[in-house]
Amino acid sequence: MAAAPVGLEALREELHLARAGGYCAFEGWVRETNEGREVRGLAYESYEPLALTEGQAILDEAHERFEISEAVAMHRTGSLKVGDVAVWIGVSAPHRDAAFRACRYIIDQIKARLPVWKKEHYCDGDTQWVACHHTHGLEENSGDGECHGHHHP
Amino acid sequence: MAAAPVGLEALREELHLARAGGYCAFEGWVRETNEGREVRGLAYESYEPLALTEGQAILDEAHERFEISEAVAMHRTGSLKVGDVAVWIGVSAPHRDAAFRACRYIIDQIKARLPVWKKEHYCDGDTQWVACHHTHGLEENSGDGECHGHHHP
Amino acid sequence: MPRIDLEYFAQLGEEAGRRHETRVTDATTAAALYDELRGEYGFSLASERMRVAINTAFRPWNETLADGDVVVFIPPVTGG
Amino acid sequence: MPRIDLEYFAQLGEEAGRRHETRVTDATTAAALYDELRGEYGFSLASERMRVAINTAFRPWNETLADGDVVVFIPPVTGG
Repeated sequence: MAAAPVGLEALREELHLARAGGYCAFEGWVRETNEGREVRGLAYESYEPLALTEGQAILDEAHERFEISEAVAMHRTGSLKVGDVAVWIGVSAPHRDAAFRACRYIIDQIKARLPVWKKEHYCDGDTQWVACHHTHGLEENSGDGECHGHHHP
Repeated sequence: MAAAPVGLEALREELHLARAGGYCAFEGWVRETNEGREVRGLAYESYEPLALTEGQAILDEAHERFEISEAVAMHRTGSLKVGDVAVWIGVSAPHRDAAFRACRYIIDQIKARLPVWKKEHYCDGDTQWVACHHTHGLEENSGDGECHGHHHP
Repeated sequence: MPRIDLEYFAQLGEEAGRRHETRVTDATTAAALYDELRGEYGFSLASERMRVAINTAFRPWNETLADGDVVVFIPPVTGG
Repeated sequence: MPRIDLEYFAQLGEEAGRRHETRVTDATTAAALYDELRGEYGFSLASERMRVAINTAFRPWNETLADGDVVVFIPPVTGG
């Protein structure tokens, strides 16, 4: 959990091991629109002690399930603008299949389970907390989830 | 096709569009061992004009098959040492599912179709051209392929 | 009656008008405590759409509360 | 008889002892040309394990050769 931008190159270097032949990274970027509304920026709030233990549990699960060398994840909190990196995941592995699958597993689980909440700020001055429909933490979500704003003017 | 190391940050920036909410990257790194033999480094040879057209065809296919914003791929030629980046692929998309699937598609197709050949240099002074068993270009290979060295002392 | 530390996140924080409080309650479970708070603050979220954390770990809603517990209701998460 | 430009890659280059050559041949297809070269250089790879490119595009093995064609036999690729 990071309250300010993180040097991604340093995170990648933690994964750069001589036994690793494949590396898969995922970044979530703040988009300029969501559900047709122009986004100016957003703010993430997190319950940090639980986010840290839950994040570590997700990484541990990735190590158990896939033949990977190393995995690192970072999630921003605080105010972000369009184009900023909201979440970063990197996985290295001897072979690429495990790197891809573990990286996908980690971002899917972060989206489903990590106690982090997004408030969108729109260009018209409105704001709202975004809420996702999936029942969190229970399924292996292979899609993007269905997200809707619950409007609080 | 690049005969020398490429700045990966500049490649990533080409993908960093305001309409993109997800970014998936894959890197292939030179590993310290292959099939139990200690690797000192390797050299890639390519048939460059065909590699460029085939690489562009693969990127075009990714755009047709997946809802992506942008895709970039780089493959090294020449001499590489352990830890060097041999291949780099980056894909940005509005949503993460397309970014992951397109990135995987591109690396799988590169491995199956791009006219590039790897010669491994071992710590014992031996070298060999690596040969893969898959029938190239014909199937959508979802695994890593089975690679074996054809020994030429 | 147990004394409970509460932290509120996302829409719960806005609806409660505060980020944390310490409260003496006769609710004996997390579920009963949420019902009590929902009556007071008019929370829009039903407990069925949330999870609850006690002392920084996810716990069942019927968990018995003890004096000094830190209770956090977890609205549907939207990270990533 | 057509005059063909040839480039050799990977193990073909090592087995032929050269990277390129121009050759006048009475082979009329890519397949026949590979058979001719295999007889001369002892290439270890069967054509069934390869593809062939003519003028920088993948083409069928039974493609008829024309004067000035650039022919490249493509061993199993191992990029990535």
